[in-house]
Amino acid sequence: MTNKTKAMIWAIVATVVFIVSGWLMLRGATSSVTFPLNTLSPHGVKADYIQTLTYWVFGIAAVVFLLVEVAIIWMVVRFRAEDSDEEGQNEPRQVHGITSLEIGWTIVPAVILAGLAVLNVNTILKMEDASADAIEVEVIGQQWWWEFRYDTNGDGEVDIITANQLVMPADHDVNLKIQSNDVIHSFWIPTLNGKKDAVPGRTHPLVLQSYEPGVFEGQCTEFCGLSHGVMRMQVKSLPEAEYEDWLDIMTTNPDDPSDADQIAGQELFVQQCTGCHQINGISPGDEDPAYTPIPDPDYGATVGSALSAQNAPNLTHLMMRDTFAGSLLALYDEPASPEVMNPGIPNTNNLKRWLRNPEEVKPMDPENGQGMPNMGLSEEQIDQLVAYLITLK
Amino acid sequence: MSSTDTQTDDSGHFGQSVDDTGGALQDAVSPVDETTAAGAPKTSDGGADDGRGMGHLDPAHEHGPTDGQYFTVFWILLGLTVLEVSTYWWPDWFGDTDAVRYVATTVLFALMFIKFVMIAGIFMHLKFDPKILRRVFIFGVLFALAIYLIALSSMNFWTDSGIPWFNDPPPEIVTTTVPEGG
Amino acid sequence: MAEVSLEPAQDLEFPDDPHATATGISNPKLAMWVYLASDCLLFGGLISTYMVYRNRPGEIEGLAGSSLQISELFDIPFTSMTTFILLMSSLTMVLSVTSAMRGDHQRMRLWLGTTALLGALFLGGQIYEFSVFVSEGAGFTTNVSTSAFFTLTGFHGAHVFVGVLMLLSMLGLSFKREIEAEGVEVLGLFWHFVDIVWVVIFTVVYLVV
Amino acid sequence: MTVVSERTPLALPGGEPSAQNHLGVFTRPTATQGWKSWFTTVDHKKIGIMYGAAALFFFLVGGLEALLIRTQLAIPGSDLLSAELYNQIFTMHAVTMVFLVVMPLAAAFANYLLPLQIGARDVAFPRMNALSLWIWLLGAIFFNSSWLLGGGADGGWFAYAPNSGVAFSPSHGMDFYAVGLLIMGIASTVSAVNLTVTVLNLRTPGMTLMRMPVFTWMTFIVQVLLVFALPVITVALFLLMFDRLFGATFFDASKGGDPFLWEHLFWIFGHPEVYIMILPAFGVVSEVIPVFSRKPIFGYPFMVGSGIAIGFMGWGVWAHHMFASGMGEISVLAFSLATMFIAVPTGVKILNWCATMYGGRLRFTTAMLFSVGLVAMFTIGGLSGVSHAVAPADTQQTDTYYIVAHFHYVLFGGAVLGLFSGIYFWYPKMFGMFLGETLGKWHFWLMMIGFNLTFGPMHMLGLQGMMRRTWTYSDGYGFNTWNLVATIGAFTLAVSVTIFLVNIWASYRAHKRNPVNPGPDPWDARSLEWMIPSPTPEYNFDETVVVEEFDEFWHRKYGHDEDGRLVRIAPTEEVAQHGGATGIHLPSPSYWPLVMAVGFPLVGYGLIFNLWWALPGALLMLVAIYGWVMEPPDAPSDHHDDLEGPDPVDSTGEPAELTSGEAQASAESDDAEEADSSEFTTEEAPVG
Repeated sequence: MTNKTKAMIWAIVATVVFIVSGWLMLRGATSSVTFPLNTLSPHGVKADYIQTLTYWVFGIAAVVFLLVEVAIIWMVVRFRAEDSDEEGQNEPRQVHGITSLEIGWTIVPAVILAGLAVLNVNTILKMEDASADAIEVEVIGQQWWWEFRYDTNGDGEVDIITANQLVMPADHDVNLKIQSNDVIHSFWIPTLNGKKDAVPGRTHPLVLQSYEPGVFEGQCTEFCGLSHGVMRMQVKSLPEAEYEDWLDIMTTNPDDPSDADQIAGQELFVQQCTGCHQINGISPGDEDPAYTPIPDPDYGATVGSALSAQNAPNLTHLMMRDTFAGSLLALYDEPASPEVMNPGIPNTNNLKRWLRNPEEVKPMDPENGQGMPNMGLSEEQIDQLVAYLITLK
Repeated sequence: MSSTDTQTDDSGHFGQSVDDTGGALQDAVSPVDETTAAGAPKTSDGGADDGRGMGHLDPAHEHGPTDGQYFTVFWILLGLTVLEVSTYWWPDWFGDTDAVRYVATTVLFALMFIKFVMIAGIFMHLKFDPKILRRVFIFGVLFALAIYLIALSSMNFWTDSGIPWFNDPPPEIVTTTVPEGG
Repeated sequence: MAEVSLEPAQDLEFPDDPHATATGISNPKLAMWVYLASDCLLFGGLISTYMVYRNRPGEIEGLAGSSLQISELFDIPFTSMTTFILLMSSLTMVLSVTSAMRGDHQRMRLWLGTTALLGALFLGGQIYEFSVFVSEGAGFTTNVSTSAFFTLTGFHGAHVFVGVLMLLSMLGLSFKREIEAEGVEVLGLFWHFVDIVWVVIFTVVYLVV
Repeated sequence: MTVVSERTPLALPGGEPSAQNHLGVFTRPTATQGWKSWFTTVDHKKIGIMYGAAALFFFLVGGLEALLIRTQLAIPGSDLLSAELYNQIFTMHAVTMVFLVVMPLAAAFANYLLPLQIGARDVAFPRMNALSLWIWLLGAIFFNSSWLLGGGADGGWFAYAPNSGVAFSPSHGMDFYAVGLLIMGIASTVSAVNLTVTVLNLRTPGMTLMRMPVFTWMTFIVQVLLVFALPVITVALFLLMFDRLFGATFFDASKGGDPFLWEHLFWIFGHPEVYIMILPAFGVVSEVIPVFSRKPIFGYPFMVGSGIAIGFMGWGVWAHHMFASGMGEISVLAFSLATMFIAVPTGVKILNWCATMYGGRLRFTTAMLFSVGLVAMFTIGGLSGVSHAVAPADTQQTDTYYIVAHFHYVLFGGAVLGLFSGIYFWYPKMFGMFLGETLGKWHFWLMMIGFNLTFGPMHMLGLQGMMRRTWTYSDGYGFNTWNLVATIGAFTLAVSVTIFLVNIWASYRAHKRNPVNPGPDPWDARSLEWMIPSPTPEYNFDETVVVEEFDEFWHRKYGHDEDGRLVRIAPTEEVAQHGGATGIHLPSPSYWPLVMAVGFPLVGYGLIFNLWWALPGALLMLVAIYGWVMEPPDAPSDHHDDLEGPDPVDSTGEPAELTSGEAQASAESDDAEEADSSEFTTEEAPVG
């Protein structure tokens, strides 16, 4: 069998193998159930823009890949020197260059890229604009968790401060004002939009929009130190009506602690936790703590928190969220679902495990002002605290 | 003794190469390349080859500027510097308006450029040395200028360096009305 | 038959023998110019850092640290004096190069010494100016504007200091043994470059408001 | 400037003849053999070999770090490495592989081959060449000593600003990063200036710029990139060092510092840096493929032009690393378009290599296998690069494992495969023995399998959202299978590298048993370094080769018949030089490069720990500089007109016999007064 036919067979086999394996890999890759952080399963209009652009680029790249790789495989087999022929036998023709051909394969890729550039440019321009009635949410990253601040009545004052879970109405544009309190982080919800860095000292816009209600996972993607890998966030997109209910609940006081454990838990919280964590209306050393609906935006600074970012999660409506500790641990035994509040039973042992020794769950460096120190609480204190924390709805 | 100064800017203009072959089968040694009588093979490289075997170098060197000329250049430079320094007092003399400030800045940059060229050209002999030195230095200067201007503009240095800061109100979003159906 | 030429391909011991080089320029001279081109990038970076930071403390409220901008403290008459000195040192440098070319040893040493003196004077002026700034509360770590200024002028000062060292070494060596006229010229290139950078710094940092 | 050509040093004041009383404090060392000679050598070949050996050692160190990373990520939630240790290991892996493996390996080939390929005897400044080697090596050791002194750098290889500051990474790791890279930056700048001048000035007669081999062109472009890129990172590193060690606030946002300044300064250097790493490998492949296809490189002007285009456009694209960083829309637009079009020259290169192979008679030696491997793998890397040149797609892909896959396909699949191809190709020329072909093929195929197993799946991991630089991942994200596959691939790579080491050892042993000299031209190659015996004699060329056209050596061996087919016109033995020239005067070794280089790490330790350490360092450097300046030009014992017959340049200053043909007009320029001791002489009798 001559080199020519062998080469043809190799080329065909290679093409088939490449196409089949590529299709197999992509086929299972677009479900966002098995891959919560999937970039190939858009659930929002912005992610759709990116998807169309990406598929165009992948398509052209796949074609070029096939052409070049199969050509290489074909040539390698076709022009292999026979071991038999001596020097001087069928020596190759000394071709120095065919200028027209070379100019050709300079122009053709340039033209293809120019075509892509048109699609690229108008996608870029489409990414930034938002509808006039978009809701503004301040997203503030700090070492190893995300904070969200809402100004519901547009009076310039922050009305809601929550963490780990951004709640927004479905099918409605949300303008995020992304900032950072310490190092550079990056806010990324793969199924809704690309990522945007949170840079200290700057405010960056990002527009999120989801077609229907759902819970969408996200992850910090700019290296930010020890717990970069577990600095996660979720976006819970609710139907319009339920979103309004959520806003009302978040701007009213949680109900006061009733039984003995809860009250003891509250006292313990006032003594130990208010140095960093804020519960609206409670300040360190309060005799009879009373809730107020409006949070203090600079709480960390006012109480001189030991954190380098001077900001710890606001726990006023802790149990309205589905996760805590940078969305690492679940607050309920039911998975997060697009409900105003998770219907499941609170998952107390996660809370207990965290309170027992936070550094064992998440690598942190409290001595350097990064992350939650081990408060050295006894089991009984932990139970009281957890009993109190569960009431914060 | 001028050499055949076929300038091929060695930083990219590759059109004219010695064995530029059109047809597929034309062999390597193209007819273009013959050795000129002057002993130095006619080269088409960066034109910097005139010194090659040309005997001693830079015939232009004999008549570098004389000491007297250097003094005059120095006095010019001194005059320009005095003029530059005077711009500090322009706001007091001509009124502290923006117009005066813009004129002063443009004059300053113009004088800076002139002094730069004069020192580089005359004091540093760039005018009299082979062209490759001029090309190397100018390439470096323009390179630095271009890169840092791009970097500064992408750090929105020109618009207003009032970067939205901690407690500045965040910049308003360019809101285009998305059609309802969108 | 292998083409043979007695022409030494490279005169390695005296590589700066130009007629042996392909571009007709001696190695040290070409090397100095390539170095100067790369130094443009270094000073370009430092100048851009200064321009980004120079009036940031005053412009942006709510910043920790003092809101003093270095440009408030400039004493233009004094700095223009040091600029004249550096300009004069450029002239004396050129004169020493031409006298070196003529082989006139005496004047070369005279001008080399004057250039070194003027360089040292410039440095003295800078150090005095810095001490005035520090006394007025604009230290290196005060804020972003002052540290950017001190880094930029500090780097330039370091280049001047190395230049003065080289001038003095060239002066010393000229007593002990022959120095190449070429060596003086390459040193002159470095010195003029340092002067050019000061021309740019003086305008951009001090004068442009 | 009249004097230069006569090169008469200035007469002493008294007007007496200029006696050559050099001030040499010490006499120069003379040893050119034995282990001591390696520390004082200024021979570009020894320096190249040392660069190569050190780079391969650090390749093992970097490879070990890579294995640790992959073992930690083999299974979800593993606690083999703590987060802190993992951050240090992945940063050190990146910096080691970039600055301590790929750049020095390219420097090894550049130092060894550049002078040979342009027909020179050595680089323009031999002692400066040794200095850059020693500064780099001591800088590398200094940087790695951070492991023993409080932990390695932990800010990632691009150490974004506030996180690399002293507030957020208080350990000394980042200080070693800043000072270490400064020291290595000085070494690279010094060698870049040196090699740029060498290429421009020391080309053999007739070797115009457009007749230089493609490897020399690519290395020349790399040196120009280095000359302009390193000062930018020097500024950035100084700012970082001032921030960390001297309390400045350049990047402290609360005091007005701007993290974007670091990002811009770093990436202005960062992107040309990645072209600095890939172009030498492109050069090697452009040398290897023509030789084993027995065809000239296809479209030499286009190959050189595309190299220059890559080098030049590389400066306009740096902010594609910052698409998601939040700089304005216009910058994103501009840099995205510029980045897209940098794929064109790379595409030209790939297609030209394919066209070179087309119609050739391909011999698949290991070197050729590695080169074809580069062409195949780099295509994948280039295409995955284009896929995130478009900014919106990049906002999904940046900082995920898709980017890790991309740059490993271009760096490992590109630079490392190319440089391995170079090692197998030039090994006979450097060491006078072949590397085993069978073991070589095992090494190649295992490396290809391991490479694709490791980095192929990372494309899928990245698209499924696995972020970069995370010390672990949780279950339920769908990352488990592909991470396990990648770890298996990593260990296959480790096996292939072991086979490479075994190959070196085995071929050394085999050579010792029956030494077979590969001769000047084992592969029937095309460029000048194959005209001289191997291992290359110290003085490189017996007599200067005058070059008439591109691929001079090939055209002296082969002509071609009317329809362009190859026809042998002269046997290699006759064309090649046979060595044995004597009395060619070479620059003598010198202590001072090593002495000066030792000062750098001392100053480094002083800056980081206690400033007093910097004093001996600075003193050492000062003493070395003055020792260097006042060093006599050559070794004392080597007074030149000793053994061989009459000095070719007789007393009247006229050369004994004008050369035929090339009237080099050397008579005129060589009217130096009587040959003083340091006059360069070529002793060989003119060949009739």
